[in-house]
Amino acid sequence: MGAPGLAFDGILGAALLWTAWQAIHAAGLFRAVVSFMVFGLLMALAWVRLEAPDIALAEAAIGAGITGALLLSALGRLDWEAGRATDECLRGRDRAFWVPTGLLLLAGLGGAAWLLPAPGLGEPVAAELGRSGVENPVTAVLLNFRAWDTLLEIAILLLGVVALWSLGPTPWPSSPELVSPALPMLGRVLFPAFVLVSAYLLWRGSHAPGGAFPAGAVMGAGGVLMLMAGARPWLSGDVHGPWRWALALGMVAMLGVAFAVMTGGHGFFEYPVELAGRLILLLELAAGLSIALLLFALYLGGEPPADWETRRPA
Amino acid sequence: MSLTGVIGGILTVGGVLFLLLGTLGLLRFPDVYTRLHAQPKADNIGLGMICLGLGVYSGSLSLTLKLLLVWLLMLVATAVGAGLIARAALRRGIRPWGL
Amino acid sequence: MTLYLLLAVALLIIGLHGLFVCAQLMRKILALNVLTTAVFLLLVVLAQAAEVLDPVPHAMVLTGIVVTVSTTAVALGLMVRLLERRGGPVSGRDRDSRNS
Amino acid sequence: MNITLATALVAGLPLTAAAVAFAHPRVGRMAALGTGLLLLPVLAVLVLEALRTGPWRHNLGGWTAPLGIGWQVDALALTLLALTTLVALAAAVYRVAEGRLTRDSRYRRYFWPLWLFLWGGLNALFLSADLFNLYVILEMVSLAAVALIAAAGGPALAAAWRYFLATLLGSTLYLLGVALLYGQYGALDVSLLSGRAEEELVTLAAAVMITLGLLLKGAIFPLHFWLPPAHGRAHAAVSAVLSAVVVTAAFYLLLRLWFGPFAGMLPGLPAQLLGLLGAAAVLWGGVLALLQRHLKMVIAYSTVSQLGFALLVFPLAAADALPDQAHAGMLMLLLAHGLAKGSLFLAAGCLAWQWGSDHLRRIGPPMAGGSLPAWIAIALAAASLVGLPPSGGFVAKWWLLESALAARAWPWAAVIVLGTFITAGYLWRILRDPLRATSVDSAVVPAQGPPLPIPLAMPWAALLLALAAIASGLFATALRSAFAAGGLAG
Repeated sequence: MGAPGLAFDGILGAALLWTAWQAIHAAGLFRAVVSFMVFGLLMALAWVRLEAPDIALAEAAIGAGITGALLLSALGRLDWEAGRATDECLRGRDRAFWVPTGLLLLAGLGGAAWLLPAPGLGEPVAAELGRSGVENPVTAVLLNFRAWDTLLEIAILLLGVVALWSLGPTPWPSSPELVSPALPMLGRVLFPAFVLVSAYLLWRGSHAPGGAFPAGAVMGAGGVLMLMAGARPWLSGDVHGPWRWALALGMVAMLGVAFAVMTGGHGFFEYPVELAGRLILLLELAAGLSIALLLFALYLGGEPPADWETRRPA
Repeated sequence: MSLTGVIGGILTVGGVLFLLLGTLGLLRFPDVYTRLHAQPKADNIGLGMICLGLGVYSGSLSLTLKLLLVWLLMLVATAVGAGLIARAALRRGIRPWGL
Repeated sequence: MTLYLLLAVALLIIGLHGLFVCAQLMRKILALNVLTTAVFLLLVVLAQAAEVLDPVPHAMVLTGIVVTVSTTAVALGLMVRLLERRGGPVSGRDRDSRNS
Repeated sequence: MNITLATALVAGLPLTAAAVAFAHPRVGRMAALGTGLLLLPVLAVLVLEALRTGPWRHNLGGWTAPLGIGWQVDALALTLLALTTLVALAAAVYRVAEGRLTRDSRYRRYFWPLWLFLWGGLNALFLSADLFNLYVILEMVSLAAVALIAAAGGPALAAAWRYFLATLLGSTLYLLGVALLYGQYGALDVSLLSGRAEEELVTLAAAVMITLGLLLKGAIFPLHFWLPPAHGRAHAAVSAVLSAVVVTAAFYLLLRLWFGPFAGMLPGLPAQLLGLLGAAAVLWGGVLALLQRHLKMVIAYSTVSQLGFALLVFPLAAADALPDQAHAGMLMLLLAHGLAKGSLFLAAGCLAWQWGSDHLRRIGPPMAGGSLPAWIAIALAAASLVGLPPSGGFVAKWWLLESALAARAWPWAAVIVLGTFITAGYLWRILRDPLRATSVDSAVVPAQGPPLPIPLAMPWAALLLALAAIASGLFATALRSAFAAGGLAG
């Protein structure tokens, strides 16, 4: 690593601490949210430094991108007066409690974590990688060794959409007032790029950092950008529309494959070795598509109307 | 050190200098419009030089093309972003410095 | 290595402190997110500390990030509805952002 | 039926039904009822297999422990799966019947997918033996539970928010503990960790974090602050499942961990501390239940109190006198409490519909206008909750008491007896006013008009659960041997 690397890590760590602190204690919610988004972007750098490029991709697209968009759109909907009633943090209160507690935690947890031998599972994963159907170990863990986790994770995304939609209708207009003709242009120009990058990430996933989650996140972020640029969302809350199936696609496909392999005398989620690669690619396609739609649906913040046209302000 | 290494290094360091100047402008200029005058432009040049420098340093054509694609996307995004900020500021009635 | 370990614990404390001390609902959500990120950081540091780079924590953190975005979205939706109920009709713009 | 398929269906069926119910809201009702009816025979197959061959393990995807995720099927898991299915099915029947009384279309569209996600999450939770997989499932259960609470609208939103913050903090603390364990032992599987865990600093820190997180999620004293408003304000069918199973799930994980990887550290201070928390919960929750004015709030505080009894298993089992008896008593308690609590909430929901409020003084007399089945359900469930023979509650407390007496643990025995008296006190309060009023006119505060008619399926769902709570006591000996066959201590 060397001295330059260490200096870089030091600066990065200090910046992370500063932005995290600002995200919670900065004056004004807008500053807090922007600090948090910067925190997310810097975290992506930290993941790269820790040799986790897969997470860096996901963090940049989801942690900073989608979460940031979600936070800003929630902020736009907040009534300022309602927010102000309980505005700033209770500064300086309970310092007698928090300073010693913080130091104690820092020493205790830091010490405990320092003592960890961290045996890790790198070797067993490497040993079984040949039978997993893919070459990228992270994809092998996500979609083969621990595929049940991934199924539940996509289920949670779908559940999040259901929960959010059950709370009420989507606010409209969902995009800020247009201040520039350049933004719709940007949306039009960039959307093909978003599709291309997603496809590229999906294809890369089998042998290098990438895969369904970053790909879906990039695609979903593209959709959010289109919405911000004033595009009409085509995702409708229509009970009979095909969109609900498209949203559920990833979860249904994973459940389908998990049960389908059982017909061949295998266990739940036990892919036949010769088919594993193709099955994983199939699942990645379904999951990536549905993750993109689900993240977009989360951004809508509520149940979309059955027909957008009727809601459109003249 | 090879020739590509030297050229790549020079380009990258030059790019960083441009970024530094842009950031200096961001910190020192009095209002949002003058800051927009300084930062995006300097950043675009700086990032372009860094991308080009890294591409030359790597000696791989495909990597250079990818880096240039990154630069191109950033150009579009920065231009639109700067325009949006300026328009939003105007609409909110923030008057340019000195007027 | 050690640096990132300390960073994880420090972020953990910042998150916990913010969660308990801040009264504003939005800040509680941000604090929880910082807290979760700190735990993810600890996991990834452990992955790097292992002799062979360990992909399992990487997969776990990827899963965790997706789960967190889902819970954050629902928390934000719930918060907006709660504040609408408390504070009457929504006026739209956040005056706060105008000043900063 | 193929055992592997049956196990997979337990977790996979509700999730599939959830996706279908989301995509096609019209079939939501059928999906939920169908899931329940299909799960009953599937569970029967699993129980028979467990009786025949004892507990077993299924490796998902064919990958063994450190690499893959495992499912553990034993007495503890099967008991809680059966409880979940019974309560969720009865509550679904109640909710279907209740649906005829309401018009809220959004609630109708999204209720069943959320319900099925909660159900699937709970089933997956009771099967899973992998700590990180459990984290994902815990998040799923919390998310579904929060959305279901918030669906009641109004003040339930604030309750849902508090619950959400508490449960998210709980999950994060849990994950922190899991990360420490993984860093120490390089494994996430519970049984693998049980073999590897030693008594040292890091494991202790992990145990503290995980326990704190789970105490928060399980609303165990003194971290119970979020439970009563959340369970009291949600719709009755939702409260039934939340109180009967969802808090039990957090407690279940405490059991798995403290009698698994952390078993070496349990005797001594940790066991006594957990027992003290249990005793405090029994007394404090009971006293607060005595002070409530609303029927559903009494029942909600009673959950805090009753789970305290179950916590006594830690000191009693660690005392080494009759550990199996303590375990059996705790298991029986979870089962009987879940059934009775589900029944109480459903019956309370019926009465609230009929009288327009669940304020104790506004509920009319049993004989008025068809509220008799609901009252019978309340009486039977109360009998089991207090511990009158021959109900399941009686057997549970008797076994716990036996093990306390055998261990000469007088304070714990005193807590059990005292807690039973307090339980009798607040349940008597529920019954007192309506019993005194013999007709609508003499109700303490006259309600507006006669009670509304409700579909009969609503009180009957409550009644069936109450009967099941009583019946679990009648078959105590059979259950005891079944627990033993299913590998009692996990």
